[in-house]
Amino acid sequence: MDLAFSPEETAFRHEISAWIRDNLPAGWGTPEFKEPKTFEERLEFSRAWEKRLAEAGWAGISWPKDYGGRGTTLMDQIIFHEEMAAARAPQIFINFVGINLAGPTIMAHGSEQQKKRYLPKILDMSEVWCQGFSEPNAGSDLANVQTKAVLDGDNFIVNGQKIWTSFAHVADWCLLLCRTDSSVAKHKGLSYLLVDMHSAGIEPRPLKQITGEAEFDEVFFTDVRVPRAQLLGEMNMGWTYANTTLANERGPAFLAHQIRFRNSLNDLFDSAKRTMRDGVPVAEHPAFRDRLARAYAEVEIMRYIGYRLVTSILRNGRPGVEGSIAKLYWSEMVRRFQETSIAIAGLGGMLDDEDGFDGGKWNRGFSMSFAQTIAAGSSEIQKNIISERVLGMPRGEVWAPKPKEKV
Amino acid sequence: MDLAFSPEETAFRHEISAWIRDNLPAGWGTPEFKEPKTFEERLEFSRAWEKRLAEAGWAGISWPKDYGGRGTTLMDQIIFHEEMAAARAPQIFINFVGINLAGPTIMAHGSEQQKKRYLPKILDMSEVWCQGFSEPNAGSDLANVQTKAVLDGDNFIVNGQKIWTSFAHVADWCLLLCRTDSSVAKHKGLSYLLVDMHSAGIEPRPLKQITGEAEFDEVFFTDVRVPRAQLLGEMNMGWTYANTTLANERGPAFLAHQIRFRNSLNDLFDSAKRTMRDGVPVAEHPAFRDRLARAYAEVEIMRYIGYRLVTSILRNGRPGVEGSIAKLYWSEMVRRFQETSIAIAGLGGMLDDEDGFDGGKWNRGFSMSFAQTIAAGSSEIQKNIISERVLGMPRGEVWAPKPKEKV
Amino acid sequence: MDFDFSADQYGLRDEARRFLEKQCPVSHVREFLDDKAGWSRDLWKQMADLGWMALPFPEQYGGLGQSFLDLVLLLGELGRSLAPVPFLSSVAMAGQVILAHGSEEQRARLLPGIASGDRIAALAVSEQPQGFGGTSIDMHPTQDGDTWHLNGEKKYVLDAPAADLFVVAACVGDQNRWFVVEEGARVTPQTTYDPTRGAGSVSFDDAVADPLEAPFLFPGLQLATAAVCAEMIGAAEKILDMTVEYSKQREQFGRPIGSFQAIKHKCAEMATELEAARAAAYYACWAVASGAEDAALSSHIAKSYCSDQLAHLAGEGVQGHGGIAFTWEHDMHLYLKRIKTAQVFLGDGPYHRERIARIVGL
Amino acid sequence: MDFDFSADQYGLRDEARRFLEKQCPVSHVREFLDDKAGWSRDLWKQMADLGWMALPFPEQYGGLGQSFLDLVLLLGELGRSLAPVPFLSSVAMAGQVILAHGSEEQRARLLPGIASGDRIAALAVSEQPQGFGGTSIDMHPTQDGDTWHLNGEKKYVLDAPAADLFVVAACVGDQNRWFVVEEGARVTPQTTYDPTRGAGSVSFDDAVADPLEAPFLFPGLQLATAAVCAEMIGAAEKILDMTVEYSKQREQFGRPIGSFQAIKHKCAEMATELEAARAAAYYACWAVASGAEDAALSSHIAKSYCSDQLAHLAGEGVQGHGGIAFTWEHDMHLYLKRIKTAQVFLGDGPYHRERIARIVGL
Repeated sequence: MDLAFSPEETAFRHEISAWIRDNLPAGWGTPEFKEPKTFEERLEFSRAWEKRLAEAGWAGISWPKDYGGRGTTLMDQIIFHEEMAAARAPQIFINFVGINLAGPTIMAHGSEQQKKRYLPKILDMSEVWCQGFSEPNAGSDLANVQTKAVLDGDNFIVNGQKIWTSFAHVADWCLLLCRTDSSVAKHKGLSYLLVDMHSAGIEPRPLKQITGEAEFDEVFFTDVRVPRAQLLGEMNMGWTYANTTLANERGPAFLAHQIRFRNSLNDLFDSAKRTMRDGVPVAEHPAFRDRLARAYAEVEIMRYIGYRLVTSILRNGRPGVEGSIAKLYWSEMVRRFQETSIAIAGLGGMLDDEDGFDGGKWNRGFSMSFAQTIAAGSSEIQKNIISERVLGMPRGEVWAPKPKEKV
Repeated sequence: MDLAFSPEETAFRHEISAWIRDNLPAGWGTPEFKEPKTFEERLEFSRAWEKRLAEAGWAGISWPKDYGGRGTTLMDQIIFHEEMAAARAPQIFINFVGINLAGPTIMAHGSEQQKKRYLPKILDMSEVWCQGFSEPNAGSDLANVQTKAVLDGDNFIVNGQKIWTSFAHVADWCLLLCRTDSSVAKHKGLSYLLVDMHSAGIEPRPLKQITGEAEFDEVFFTDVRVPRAQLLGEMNMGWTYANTTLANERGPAFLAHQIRFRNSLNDLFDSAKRTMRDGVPVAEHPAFRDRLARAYAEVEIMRYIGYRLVTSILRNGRPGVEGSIAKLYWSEMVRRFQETSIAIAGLGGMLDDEDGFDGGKWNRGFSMSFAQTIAAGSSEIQKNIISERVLGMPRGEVWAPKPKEKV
Repeated sequence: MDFDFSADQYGLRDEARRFLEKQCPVSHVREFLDDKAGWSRDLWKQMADLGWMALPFPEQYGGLGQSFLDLVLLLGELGRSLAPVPFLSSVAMAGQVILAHGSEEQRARLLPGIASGDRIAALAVSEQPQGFGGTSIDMHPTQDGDTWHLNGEKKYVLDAPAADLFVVAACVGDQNRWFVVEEGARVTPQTTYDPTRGAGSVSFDDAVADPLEAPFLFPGLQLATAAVCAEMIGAAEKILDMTVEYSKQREQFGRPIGSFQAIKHKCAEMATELEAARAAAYYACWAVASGAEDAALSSHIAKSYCSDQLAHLAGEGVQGHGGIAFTWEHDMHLYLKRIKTAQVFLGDGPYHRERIARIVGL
Repeated sequence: MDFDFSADQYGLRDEARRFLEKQCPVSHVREFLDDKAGWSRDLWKQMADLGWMALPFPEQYGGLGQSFLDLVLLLGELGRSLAPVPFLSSVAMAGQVILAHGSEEQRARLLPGIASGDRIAALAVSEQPQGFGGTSIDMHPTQDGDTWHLNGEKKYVLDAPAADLFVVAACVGDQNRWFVVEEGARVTPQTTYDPTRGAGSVSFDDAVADPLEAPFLFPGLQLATAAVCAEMIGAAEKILDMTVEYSKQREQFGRPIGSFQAIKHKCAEMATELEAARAAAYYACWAVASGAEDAALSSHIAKSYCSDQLAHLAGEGVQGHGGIAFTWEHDMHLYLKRIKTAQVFLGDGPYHRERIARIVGL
């Protein structure tokens, strides 16, 4: 057990931190900086920023050089995330799916030809990805995906509907989970297709969410032709591959999430120090002080849990089922954190946007926090997985994937 | 809606409060009073006190005069409980089962002959009752009772084992739930027998519990003969009648429980005021003040819930399924309350008995609090009942009694 | 001992529910979501025709001579339907404060307009995002002969954009009391987190302010607090109903999700929180309406419990719905925001528990 | 980055588990339940033969030259088996304080006996039921030439009945520091809530006290705190194991209760609390052992989380077992009492969170 960083890692840390300092978007972090407001503004802003990162070679630090990556270590990747967060640099946004979900899945299961074709274009920002997982009737029961892909000569013909697809209307490609065999148990008939989002028959529609904004799309597929060569890996192995995607969502990015929350926590502490209640700052008020300290402890523990996940990947080559424990921990933690933050907004939380406390950011954070315990496997699903796969308790219910399907 | 008491009720309140003041055991409530310590001492003490109450006619206030009661109202009964608690008089102990469980069940389902035979002797303390419900394999699944009663001429022959039976080794009678038909669905083959505890073949054994004391017994029945006339009500109606017993456990006695907790809360407040932490009394310390106020609110809300239960009984003649909500509320509240109390004992809670904080009473309270969420229908069982019977959600599980069996 | 509503009161509730389901479906509520100052004047007029605003006021002030208790279930129905009208503010809060604290002259002057629905009153108390009542009120009226003037700004004033007159908490010496401002208040409508209702800041620049006769915030503030709780109960009941109903319809893994214990037990816990909140809110309503000894205590108990437990219930309602509750089209988020806003309005949980602690001598 | 134990460390854990399952079944633990001053000298001797007490001490003091980190999993096994020996007190708390704070002479004098198991040391800090550290320490030694004397009483001293020498926190000027009392301490064994371990009060009547060289409570107190957390993890793991195992065996309604979501989700939540507690405890152990910058902070984080979350876990374990856990014969209550006692020992949750708040500048 040694949590210290090596001299090489520390040198890399200095290199990346200097680069970030010198390359942040002009004015970023100053009070004068005009933050992008609408989703479209955020897209445009993040495209420029992520392009700059990509050009400097920071997009795929731990990806092999053959696929356009830097070819160094997972630790360097983590250090990059840490320094980005420490500098409060703009978060990876438009390229998030490509780098964190689609890329690693293609790397794990794609053919050499597919890796060479797709991975470099993720890293150089020439192609944006989205992911087609959830459907209206495949939420908790993800294996119930109904979007059909039927082979017709050298093409699949795809029909169906996806929901909660980020970036669908700007993406070039979609990592699409669809049904290729309806005659077998539902999780056994799924495949992954790499779908050109510019194909005829694809219609993304913005989905207005709880905050009034539309960060997600619904996507309708009508007789979309997808060349057979766009099948990822083997036919009907989609469920297994999907677990890779989900596991990656809980891998190194976990520590990036952690630092993001630490930044939010620091912002909340600042608000708590300058907001008065009963003659003392809220940070010192009995109603909040213990609660804020508890939030700090919980966010730090998320870091420790992240280190254990990383160690497990370094030792075993992949994250284990404990990823579900980590997901449950942090998503429930986020809910508590956002409950605390909106409580600190107090009556200010009655108002929103420019009229709100801290510009309504805690309102948005509170509203969005429900996504954490619902999306990417709800807390109920995680508890099923933990009880059955980690603790070996009897199924008795049909909610979670069967233990024997475990990957 | 009117929660005020009538002049007659207020007059009764004065009468009972004066009587209690004049009749408390000598020295009770003074620092010199030597409280009974062992279970046997408590039995002896309570027998004398409850006898005095009985002789004064306070034992069955709302029971009909024909059965030895005072024949007045449920409200008078409640006022009696309130004044007993307000005076911190010794709680009903040895006669608890007779007055609160066996008596009302016999009153509801017994023959006229049975009522005349048993009820007056409960009230005049000449016969003590216990109750035989739980078995090692019939806990949450109470309908799984395996103790068998087989008709042999004019007698039932009883064989089996009960657990968690209070007062079994001093009781004269047992309200026994047993199986009289094994050929039907398990809850359809149960009957209630009134069993003479002095019969041959009954062996109570003290069951040492979490506190190291033995407040309960296991009871073994071996070829016990019970005259057929001791069947309560109809054959195979035991499950329905048992619900009466359980409902009574959550009826008027609910308000007595509430006041008992208010007394405990006051004791806890006293401790919190005289124990210092960081230079201030614990009652004013940020770590505890909000928590104590919350406990106060929760205990008061239990009173309001009790009033709603009583109103429901007064309007409809019986408590409704909302009794399960009340049970869940108060048992979980007790758990939180005892968590708070042991927290206030602090390091003092490391020690117990004479060496403990407040003589170890909060340790015992904490240990015993788990009984609340487990006994008389665990919290899990209550949630099944609430979701299925109150909210009408689909069964899907076999845990709770079927909705159609509802009484 | 009768801790339940009368047949007449339940009758009014049923009538109100039928009326609101017809006249105020959520589609009607949604017409006003994007309008900071918008509210349903149509619905208001119909409610006035039904006599709802007149209900709790004595006949000599144009009322129907019923009591505050007759409002309780009606407020619940307005919460359940998210009705975009200033009933809570005007009738159940400001109107009740005037009734409880006003002189005969003040009542006769102010209440008939409120009881007819022609004038709308709002309650203005807070100035800061944190803290409530007591020393958090820092508006000090100035006296000029018999005339008082107010200066400064009140914030987080519910229904301010709809209001014609304001009942304002201000501090004279070391005593907070109520003032009525009929003219000269400048309202800035603001974007609300709960988009179904309006709120804003109200500033006074030497506005003439008429002090209500009884020189305390209590019992008026207790009545207003109990009224907020009563409204919250209706919204919370609807959340539970929606969640149970959805769980019966929504199938995953080939079964209604309401057949899974994870969902069933969540709903059972919500039902238990709701029943406790109901008992607390109704008890407080009775206690403040009848001037019971524990009126103040019970209003703090009710609001502290409703604030924190019903907010918890609302969150569980969202979780019970899953992703669908996260869409703007689904109504769940409107209820979530309604409850979250009510949670902090007129004092949050910690505020009310501190009051409890003081009253019980901790 | 390697946040896991080594193969050797896991090897020692496995060996310890096998040894303790054989030599310290619960039936052995139960032999001492009714004896205030009792503990297993037999087991202690066998552990000494295995070299466990020598493990974390440098060779020049009779140790095996391993580190505090090598103790972590071993402490867990002692927690898991409820071993009735003063290992935590003597080796992982008092011994580590002497190692961290003592002068060369003090170490050479005191540690060999501790490392061999011949002498048993205990840590004496608290004097009051509430509050911890800081101003709660009100014992002020007097100085007479080069000799210090202690007067007064320390309470809640774990393993006091077994101890030969005491490492005592006392206050000089405005600084708390450690003193060693080898003779003249008067121990009163007391009835403990957790009957598997001894505790008592220790009073001093002009007892000669040797001040450890480094004049602060830290880092010694952090080491002791991290050690308590490490031991709690083992007990909590056992609770989860027992609960899962019982749920698979126990049938109600014709099915193992572990097939019901109510029980499965309870166990999943316990597993999640346990993993977070483990991460926090192990991180703190690493940080204090290696003198990391966030050593103090991480020990407060670990103890605050372990205190409150593992106590919650223990309660859920009881609930998961139902009535059987309520019997004296079943072992569950011993674990519950172990965790509840550890919850308040060396500072409860609120104490450690207040320390966090101060360190992070709230």
